[in-house]
Amino acid sequence: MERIRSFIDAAGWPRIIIALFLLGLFVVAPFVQVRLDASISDTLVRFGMNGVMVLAMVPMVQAGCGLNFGLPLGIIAGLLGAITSIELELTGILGVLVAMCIAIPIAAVFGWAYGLLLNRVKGGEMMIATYVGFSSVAFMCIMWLLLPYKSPNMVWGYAGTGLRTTISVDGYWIRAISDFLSFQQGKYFYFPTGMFLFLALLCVLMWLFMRTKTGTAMTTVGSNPDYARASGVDVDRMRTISVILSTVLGAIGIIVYQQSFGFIQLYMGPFYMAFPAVASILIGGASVNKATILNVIIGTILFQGILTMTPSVINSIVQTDMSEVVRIVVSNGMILYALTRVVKVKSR
Amino acid sequence: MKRQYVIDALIVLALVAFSVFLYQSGKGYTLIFDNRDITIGDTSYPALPYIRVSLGGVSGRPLEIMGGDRDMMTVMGRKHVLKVEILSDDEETVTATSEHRFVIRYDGGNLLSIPALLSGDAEWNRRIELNVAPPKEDEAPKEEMPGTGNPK
Amino acid sequence: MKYTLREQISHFLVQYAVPIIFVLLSVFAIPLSRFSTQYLVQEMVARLARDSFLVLSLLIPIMAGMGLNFGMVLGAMAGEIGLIFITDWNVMGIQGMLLAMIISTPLAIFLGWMCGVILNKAKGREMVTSFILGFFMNGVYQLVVLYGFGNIIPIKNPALVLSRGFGIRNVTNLAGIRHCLDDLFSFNVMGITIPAATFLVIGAFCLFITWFSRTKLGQDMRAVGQDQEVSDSTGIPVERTRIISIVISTVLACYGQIIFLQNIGTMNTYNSHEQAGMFAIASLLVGGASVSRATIPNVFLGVILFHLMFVVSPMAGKYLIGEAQLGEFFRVFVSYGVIAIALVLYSWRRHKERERARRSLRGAA
Amino acid sequence: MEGHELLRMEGVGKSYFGNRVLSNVNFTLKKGQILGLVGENGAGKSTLMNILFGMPVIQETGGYEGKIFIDGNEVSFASPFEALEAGVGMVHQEFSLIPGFTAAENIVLNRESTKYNILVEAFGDRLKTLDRRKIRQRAEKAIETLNVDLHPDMSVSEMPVGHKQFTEIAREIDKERTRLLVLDEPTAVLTETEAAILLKSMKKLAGLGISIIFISHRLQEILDVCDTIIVLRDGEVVREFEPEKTDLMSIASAMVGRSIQGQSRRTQEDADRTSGDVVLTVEHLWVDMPGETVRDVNLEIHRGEIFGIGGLAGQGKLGIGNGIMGLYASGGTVTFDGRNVPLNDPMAPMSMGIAAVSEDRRGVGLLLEEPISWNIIFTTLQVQNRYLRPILGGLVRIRDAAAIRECAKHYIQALEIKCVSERQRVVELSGGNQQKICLAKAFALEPKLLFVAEPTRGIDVGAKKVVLDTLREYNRKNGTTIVMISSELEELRSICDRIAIVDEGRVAGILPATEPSTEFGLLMLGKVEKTRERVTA
Repeated sequence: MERIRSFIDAAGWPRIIIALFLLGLFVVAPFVQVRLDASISDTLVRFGMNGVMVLAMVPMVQAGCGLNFGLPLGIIAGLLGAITSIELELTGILGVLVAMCIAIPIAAVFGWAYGLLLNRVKGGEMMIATYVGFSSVAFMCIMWLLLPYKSPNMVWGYAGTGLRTTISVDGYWIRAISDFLSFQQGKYFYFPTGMFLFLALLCVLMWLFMRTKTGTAMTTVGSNPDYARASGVDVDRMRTISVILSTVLGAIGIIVYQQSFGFIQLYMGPFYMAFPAVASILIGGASVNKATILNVIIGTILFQGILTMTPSVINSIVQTDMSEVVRIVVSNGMILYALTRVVKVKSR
Repeated sequence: MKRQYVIDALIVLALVAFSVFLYQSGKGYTLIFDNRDITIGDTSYPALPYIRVSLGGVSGRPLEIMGGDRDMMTVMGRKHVLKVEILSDDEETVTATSEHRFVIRYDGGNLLSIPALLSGDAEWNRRIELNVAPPKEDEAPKEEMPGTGNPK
Repeated sequence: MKYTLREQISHFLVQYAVPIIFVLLSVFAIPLSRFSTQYLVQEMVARLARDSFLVLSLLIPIMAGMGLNFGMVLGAMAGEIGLIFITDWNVMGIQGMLLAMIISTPLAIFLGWMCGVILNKAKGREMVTSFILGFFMNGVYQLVVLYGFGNIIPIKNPALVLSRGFGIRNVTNLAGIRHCLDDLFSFNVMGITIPAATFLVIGAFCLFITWFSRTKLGQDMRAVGQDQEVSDSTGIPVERTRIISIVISTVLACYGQIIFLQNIGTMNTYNSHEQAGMFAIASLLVGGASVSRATIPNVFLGVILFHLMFVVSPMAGKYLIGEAQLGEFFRVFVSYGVIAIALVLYSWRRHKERERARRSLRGAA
Repeated sequence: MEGHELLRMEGVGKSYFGNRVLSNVNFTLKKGQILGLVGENGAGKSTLMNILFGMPVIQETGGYEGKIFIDGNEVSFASPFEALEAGVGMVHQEFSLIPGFTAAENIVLNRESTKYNILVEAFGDRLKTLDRRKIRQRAEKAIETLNVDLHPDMSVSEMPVGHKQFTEIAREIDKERTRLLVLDEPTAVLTETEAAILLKSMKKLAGLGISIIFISHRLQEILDVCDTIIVLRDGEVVREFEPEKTDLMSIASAMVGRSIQGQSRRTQEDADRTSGDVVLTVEHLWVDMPGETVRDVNLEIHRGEIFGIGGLAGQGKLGIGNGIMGLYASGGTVTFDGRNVPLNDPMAPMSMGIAAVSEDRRGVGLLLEEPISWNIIFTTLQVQNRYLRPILGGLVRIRDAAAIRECAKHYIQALEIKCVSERQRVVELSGGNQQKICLAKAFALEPKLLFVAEPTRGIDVGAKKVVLDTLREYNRKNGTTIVMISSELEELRSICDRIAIVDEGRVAGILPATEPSTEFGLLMLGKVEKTRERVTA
């Protein structure tokens, strides 16, 4: 009994409810003619697609900058990389790599500026991050219209200028990463091995980074900035590095997402993209100032699992698509829960 | 403290009463003014050639109805004074005017037969189902977060 | 303490940076848009009547030091539920509007109380919490309106309900109460229609706020807003006072949304409230308010400047670059950008003030 | 009226978690009298006042012993509000004022005069409108009683410190019930003229029949206004004086002359130690540390000695260490081993071999949520790049978990840190063990010079001895120079070779630890002749 209670205390009710809910969905699925193999495959694909963007949350949380609601900034860098790669007519894995190579420096510059800004507004990071994200997306809406891209696959046919809202990567680098060593089991089960390998690679790199001198310092800055300063760590620099890292991962994340999804969504597409990522890592057990790679993996599977299962299972049960509502309530409820549960340990 | 609770309760009661009043006086009804031949029980009433009906107090244009026609009007509240003017054929002169007080029945008697009314039949208003065509279909909100769209 | 003229000017420029930028923007964009003065004045009058009440509802939580109440969307939701009911019952005119206000009041009070309790658990991060709470309650609102209405809560009017038999349509027609307050008595001045009744309500509300700030409760709110610990030590019930401020704001936002929608005449059932929150906050900030300080003139100035830009920019964009879409995006960008800039300035200033306070502890060196 | 007994304490005592801080305090205070309460930091003054004022911290830690009588009736306040109800007013050292309000608004805070309006019937008394005229009148009356020059419409945020103090006292006066006023170091922030005005006001208030308990470090003030003076030391009333029959010297010696118990004792061997050459020179150091401003400090510290820095709280002794370590903005010249130490850069002194143990253990000293091992090695890892191992063929270096564990285990054993394992989180440890981890963190750097600030604050007696012994042993074994900063004079005297006393941001004097404690006491109280510097806001 005691052990159960301490487990519940540690995990928190919302997480347990979400996990049980997902479990329930999987149990019910076969009874309402929802194919389990297809559902699991779907969940896995979505996990791979979103994993990198969730991973992007880790550095900033660890450095005490809070949840990165400003992820759209990184995503924009990724979008710029992706459309440039298509403009250059690159295909296959080369296209993806070039997209990333273009996106990463842009993201680094964005992240650096964004980091400088966040260092001046300590304590109010999350709200400002949200609106920096929103306004950068809105600003890019103007840019998508004006940027001189020419590829007929991307611009509006009738005007000849201005990028389209949705750009297909089919024929360029659709599933370029996913299909590496991937396999199909039966009709419904598809396993994107390449995407998992890529995600695993990034997770390992992150794991290693967190164990270097810089990574250790970053975690310490998040844990107690005064201690870190007294130990000779440049707090602002660590925070900036964490923001750059998060932004770069956001850029890589969206490219991974697009190659699997098959489309690049411009304009208001990236607008709310930070929220599922934030919710995922919180569901995985992270708090506003502590996150691990395990949190990323568990959280993404749980959250994406629910997003996959609710439309199919709930639809079959009540003949209504309630997935949208479930998504809003689960993701924002989780963020709300985390925000109201911050226990600051510091004495002052 | 006690006193405050009593006063609060009174205010709530007053608001409830006021709400009832607002509901009663503000509820809109769609009335159909019918100027057709009608048979109620054994008696038949012929349609009038041309009338103009207006509801006292409610702003809005009066309805002018030819014989054998009907027209609709939306009104607020249940108590009304119905003014019927019988017009001559040349649509110029009013030949007769009558005013009738009436209260819309709770079941919403919405079909008002003017010929029956003018002849003094008690069952001059009845309830019929209106077939209001619903507006063009629009769907529930579309998915807003592209991050959660179907992967294929 | 005396300031030199130079210091005063620079202080003024910093304080009113956002409104000044907007004035300059308008001066530049109005001629480009080719709108007539008459049209613009009429638009501004209409929008002032429509939006002021919503923006005014933000003032009280700012007084209580809780920042911009992003949770005002909860009030807007309550108002919309009231409007759905009166539309279903077909209660029309000013009666309908008043009835909608009365029936949504208890709901708004409840939501406001809930919001207040949650914000008390997240002291110091009220804004981001109320912001997320708005999203969260949007989900709950959808659950109720999209699945509850017509299922659990009976809705008779088929024009309201989706064809599947339950759930309210995306657009709710409010023809019954359209302009009912605006047209209660309005008059023309040089061809411009002035909805006098709405302005009377807004005026009364301004008086209420002024009066309220002179009550004991208002004084307590200002005290709590400035220093919670000191207030607590003198026996002011801090948490309760904060909850009350949010409840008042939520209820007022609910009325504001009803006034707003009676002017518009149709309601986007599922996103009217979200826009209400964003536009109200952006307007207030454009008027020169900050997260910690906002006055009634800020509200009116803000509504005018923000909406001037809003009306003018698509056309200006069209004539300038031949792309109306560009202006649309521009105004979206400005709405979010303004909030971002105001938040940054506020945080930055607070950071600096904290530093200065720290330095003042140092004696003469 | 005179002579009526207002407050009596009988055998009042208090211990926190078995740690005795106050025992058997007895005194009587008559109506209209001023009682001076003096004692070193930690002598029990604030605990005594907390008991009197019914602060929740007392109840939460098991209440107090003894009895308190007001007007001959026994009282026991469960909260400050009950104390206020009974007429006890207190003015704290930290101002409890609303910055954006005027003096008048602050004076009547939460006791505003109000007017009725009809909405009160529905929504309760809080909707009464404020009666600004009456509020102003009340404020003016209170200010007049105090007899100070304070404008009721002045905003607190624009006031000089002295006016803030007056505003707070005026608030207490405005409370009609107030019969007993506790003033906790009210003159510490005042200029000399302001202080003089305040003392005059106090006498006037006493004349009106209000009794006052006056806590101050400025003994001359105490002598000037008090009717009785009580000296607290180690939680006991050691002496009760009447001002006419005493002088500064006897009060000072009563304050600091302490018997040593449970602490390390000096041995003959200690006394015979000779120190080496100068290792650290500090010239004209100023440090901008809030509440501990250092103005102009000059020091020479010898190789291998244990150097003590003492002084009352707020005089700047803590600022010296923190300033040299680069934690607060500072200036001046610091030379270590013949090399100039760059200021305002925490990395610089550490890379030169200077380490520090912070006085703010939980705030700066520890990572409470992280394991013991991490706490111990982090600084060393950052400063000296140790505990890292290369991977991927030396491309990057990551934490060497094994070496870290080894190191942590070593210190856990060496310092007898009581814990489950080196992976335990620090927040779960007791204060004494946390302090040992702070020491281990500093030792891990293998410093040549070590600053230790308030090493025994907030830990129990047994642990104090262990900590002091550890320091002494470390000094003897490794020859490390130690600069120990502490408010407890006897603690300094027990292990240091020489002790500097800091007063108002300057070194008041440096004496060998063998000098009698009264000498140090006089230095601390600023009694050595000098002109007091004006503090203006």
